[in-house]
Amino acid sequence: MSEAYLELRRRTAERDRSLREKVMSLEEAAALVKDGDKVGIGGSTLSRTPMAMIWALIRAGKKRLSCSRSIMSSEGELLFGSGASEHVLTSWFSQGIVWGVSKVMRLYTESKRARFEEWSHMAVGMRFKAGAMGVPFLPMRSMMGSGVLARLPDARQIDCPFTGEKLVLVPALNPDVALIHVQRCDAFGNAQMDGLQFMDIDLAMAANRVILTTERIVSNDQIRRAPDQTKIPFMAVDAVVEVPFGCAPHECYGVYEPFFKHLDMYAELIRKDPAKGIAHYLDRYVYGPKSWTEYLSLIGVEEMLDAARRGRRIHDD
Amino acid sequence: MSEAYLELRRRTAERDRSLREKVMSLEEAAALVKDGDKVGIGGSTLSRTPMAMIWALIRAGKKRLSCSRSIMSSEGELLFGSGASEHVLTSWFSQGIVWGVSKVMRLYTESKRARFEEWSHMAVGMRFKAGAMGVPFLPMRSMMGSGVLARLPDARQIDCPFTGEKLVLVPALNPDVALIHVQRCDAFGNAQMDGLQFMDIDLAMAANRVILTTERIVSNDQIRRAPDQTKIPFMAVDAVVEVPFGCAPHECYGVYEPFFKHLDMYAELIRKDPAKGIAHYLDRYVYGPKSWTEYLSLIGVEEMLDAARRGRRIHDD
Amino acid sequence: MTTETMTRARQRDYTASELLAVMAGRLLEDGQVVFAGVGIPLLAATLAQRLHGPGLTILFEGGTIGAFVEPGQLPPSTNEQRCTRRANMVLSSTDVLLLLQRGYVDIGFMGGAQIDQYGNLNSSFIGDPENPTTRLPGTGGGNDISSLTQMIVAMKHEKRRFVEKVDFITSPGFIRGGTSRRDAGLPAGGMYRVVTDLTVMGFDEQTKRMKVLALHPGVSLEEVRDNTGFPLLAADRIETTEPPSERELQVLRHLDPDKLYIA
Amino acid sequence: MTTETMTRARQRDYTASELLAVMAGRLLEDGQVVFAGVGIPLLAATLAQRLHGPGLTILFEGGTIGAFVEPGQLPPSTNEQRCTRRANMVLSSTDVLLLLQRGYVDIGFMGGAQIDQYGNLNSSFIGDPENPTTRLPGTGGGNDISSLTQMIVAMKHEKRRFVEKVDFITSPGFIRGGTSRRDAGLPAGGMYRVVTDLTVMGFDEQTKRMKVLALHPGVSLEEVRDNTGFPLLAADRIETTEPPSERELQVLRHLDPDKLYIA
Repeated sequence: MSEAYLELRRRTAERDRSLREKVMSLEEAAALVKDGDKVGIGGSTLSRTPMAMIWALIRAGKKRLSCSRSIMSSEGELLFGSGASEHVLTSWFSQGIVWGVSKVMRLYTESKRARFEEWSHMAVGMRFKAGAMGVPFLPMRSMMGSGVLARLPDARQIDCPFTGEKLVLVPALNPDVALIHVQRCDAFGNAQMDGLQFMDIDLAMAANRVILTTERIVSNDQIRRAPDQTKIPFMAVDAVVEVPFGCAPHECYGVYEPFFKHLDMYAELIRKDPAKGIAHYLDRYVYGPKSWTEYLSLIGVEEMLDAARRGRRIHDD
Repeated sequence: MSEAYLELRRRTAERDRSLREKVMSLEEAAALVKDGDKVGIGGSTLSRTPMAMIWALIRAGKKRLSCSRSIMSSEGELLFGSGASEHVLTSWFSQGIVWGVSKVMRLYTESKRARFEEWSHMAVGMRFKAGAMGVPFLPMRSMMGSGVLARLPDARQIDCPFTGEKLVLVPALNPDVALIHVQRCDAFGNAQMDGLQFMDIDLAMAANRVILTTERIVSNDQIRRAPDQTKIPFMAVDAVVEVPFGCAPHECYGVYEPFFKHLDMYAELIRKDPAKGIAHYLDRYVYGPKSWTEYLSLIGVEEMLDAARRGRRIHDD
Repeated sequence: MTTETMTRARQRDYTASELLAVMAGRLLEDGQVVFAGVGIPLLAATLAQRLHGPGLTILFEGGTIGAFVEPGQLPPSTNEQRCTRRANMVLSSTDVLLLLQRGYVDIGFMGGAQIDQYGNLNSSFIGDPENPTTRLPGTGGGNDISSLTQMIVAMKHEKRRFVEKVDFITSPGFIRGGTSRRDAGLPAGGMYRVVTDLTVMGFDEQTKRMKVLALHPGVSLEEVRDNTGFPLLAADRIETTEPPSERELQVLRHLDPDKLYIA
Repeated sequence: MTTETMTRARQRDYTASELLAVMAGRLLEDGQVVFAGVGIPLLAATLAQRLHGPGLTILFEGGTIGAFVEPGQLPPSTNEQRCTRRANMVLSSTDVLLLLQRGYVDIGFMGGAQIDQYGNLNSSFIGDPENPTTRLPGTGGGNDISSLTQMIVAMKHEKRRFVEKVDFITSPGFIRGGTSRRDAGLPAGGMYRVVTDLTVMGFDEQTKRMKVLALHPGVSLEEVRDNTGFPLLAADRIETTEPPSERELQVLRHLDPDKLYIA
């Protein structure tokens, strides 16, 4: 009756949750992810996407990753296009409204080479939250009467035992691993996030393993001077990787905005021919460079400086 | 079937949630609370207790307030002793472990002049959280097999429809009004809280009305420079009262620590004779002074300075 | 309105998108709490804030309360930092969606790819969902918003978008009309207005079918019906909207100088 | 042990509370995540941190992860700012309790007013709960902690506190023994150790009844049984604990110079 709960606890209990340093390289962190893993991805659309870690997973040749995220953007297309993933669970999947409906998403889902499992945005959030809370489900009041709910065998409708009204119960989602990018954390993994947090805190607590990438590693002393700014505790974190511009070409709140020129170039590339376009992009920007730094060099210093200039002025007034 | 939900929504819909100034006096704010109201109290034990607001409610002669709080301390005794409340819902109720079991709590509950409804600490949190989320209940995994659960007709045990395991469902708690004290907020009620937050955010969102007291009112511009530090949004707030030292003799994180001498004096007073002690204390410190400032003067500048000195050094290293 | 005046009115100096944004923005009232989607809704809500609703509170799905988006700095979705410009609060996306469920939001304000006579929206599949012609990006928060609050939908008026029955209900309107929305478990909210570049529509109180309330200058009921794939009801007295003013167009163009959303 | 050595050992230069704090602190291991209650648990966990567990993570119910409480600045409950001293993270009290449910905590560490042979704790009512002789302060997080993780309980060894059946189960141990805890819906956690000023006890694997594992210096099994209100099991080989060292007492007294908890 309680096997699933005991298994969840076992997986947490066996992690080394002590106060210890866990700084490693992108490649070492990628080795923590196994083929077939359920991978929860932090951020949303173009924001705080753990792009460097996704890039490293694709380069490491991962297969059959089952990926979940509040809203998927181009990182989902790279996962499909590279063959690293054939299944995403999200509420919305396209590069972004300004670029029209993504051609790569359409190519893969319409040809059934990959599956796009659609839940409402709040439902994705409730599933991570249930996972974070250690309960098997949470109740909610949307999705009823829609085609979305009708296509989800994992959700259940009930009559509330207290009020008799109709409710939807969504099951906990506990990814095998969560990938989360933050502005700063210490070597133990105490993560402080500025600005929009999306579902990252619940995702981190729901996952059975957390890989943090960070713009910069700060001292534990700095963390302790503002402990109420810590959003993910060290004991939930299994790897820390310092990757400046780790979300490029997406944004990192307060540090850099999206690299719009690069994103326009990417959109144009896949618009003409999604299959060839994504293959070309992967060759040039993911498989080609020797390192994340070389990838950034390909995007170019001019775009980096421009994105950073825009990113840092968010609260200039 | 959904009357309770529609009623909850109606009460929120009819509040003026526009961006408007709502600064008023303690007395004006007290007038927003009706006899018999369910009152949710922010903070916990000796921390960020909205003492000035409770003091104002007692002075205003409120009756039959049904009060809920994560953990009740001396403010609960003042509510009992003054006759403002005959029912508290909490997980723990005593002045604090260092002063032994509270004599006033014992006097009122053992004589059945007042009721102390005991839920586990997490259950209180889940009840506020369900209220904040707009769902009728939340599931949890404690309280089972205990006498605590056995005495709570409002909680239900179920077999999980997903896993078959036993779970407890606790019902949403939506107080008529929440009293919350913060370090700073603007005139609209955008509240920023430092340090320990207890259950205050869920409580604020669960309540049908929120009265904020604050150490100081800051400009809306200051709030907007760090919008990720806002913990309670203006649209959930119905009154803002500026009350420096508004938690005295309890503490306000980072501003002042508890007034230990005063609390020792209070403990001594009620230890000898709880009925007379609390009556004496109420006369001298609640009914006696003309204003909160005069109340603080009675406690004395020396204790104020000492509490503030201790309070401000929390992250000195 | 004579043919002559109609022709004159159509010789307009604004695009269909601009007309849509202006007309949609007018539907919002000062002091309301509006949950706005990206694109025209974000733009129209910001326009309303600048023109007649300084106390209009805009919520974005990414987790923003009370933002004032900067002219020329429109975000590419509701999840980027531009959405938090001069915001009163930034919170998690789950928490901002829960405000809908808790009842804090007056109006949900969205665009739509396909809508039917009961206001159901489809942004998931064109064709058979099991074998779609086009896989669309999906619900995002659309389903949550339309399930939990009063809705204003802003979209281009085209026959292929206004269909008798959507291929898939992504975001429920009144479902099959009558009490079917409530019966499905959605006692709160529902469609309030659909605004297009031709008309402003509401819904019949009983049948919950779409109904023309007002026409934009120079537009006839016939033209609206010609561009709609189902029989439209019409109010007994159909109003004519005021054309976009100089000021409205000026502020709108100032907000979106790159024509990101008003192309 | 002869009567003579026993007498010598009892001529100790530490109080019962100090002995309890030292013995309790020794049960914690470096690297563990410990959810500590106020009083002796808070003190003993901080002592362990300073003596042998620099990587011991202490959680407090008020919402603190990884605190290092300052000597002489002990908090009056786990909800004051003193609890957050040099903490790694401060979070809501609901969220810190949820860490227990999610399985992040190795040990729950509490005091107790009354305990029975199955490790059930009572901190709610002395006498009939409907008509109590004494209304105690209640569960606080105690019920959640004992329901969701492995427990160490530290308390004074007195007959009135160690009773056959508690007047009220505030915080469940093994309930009625055997599989009754699991059957009640609590598959995880359970009583691990009860440490007193006389002894360290565990629980029988099958019956889940309390069992003496070790005696403090100069204490006999008979003395423990005399101070216990129910038949105690005893391990086949009962260990004798090392007396508190100079260093342990020195650090302990440095932590609580005002004898707030070690009076």
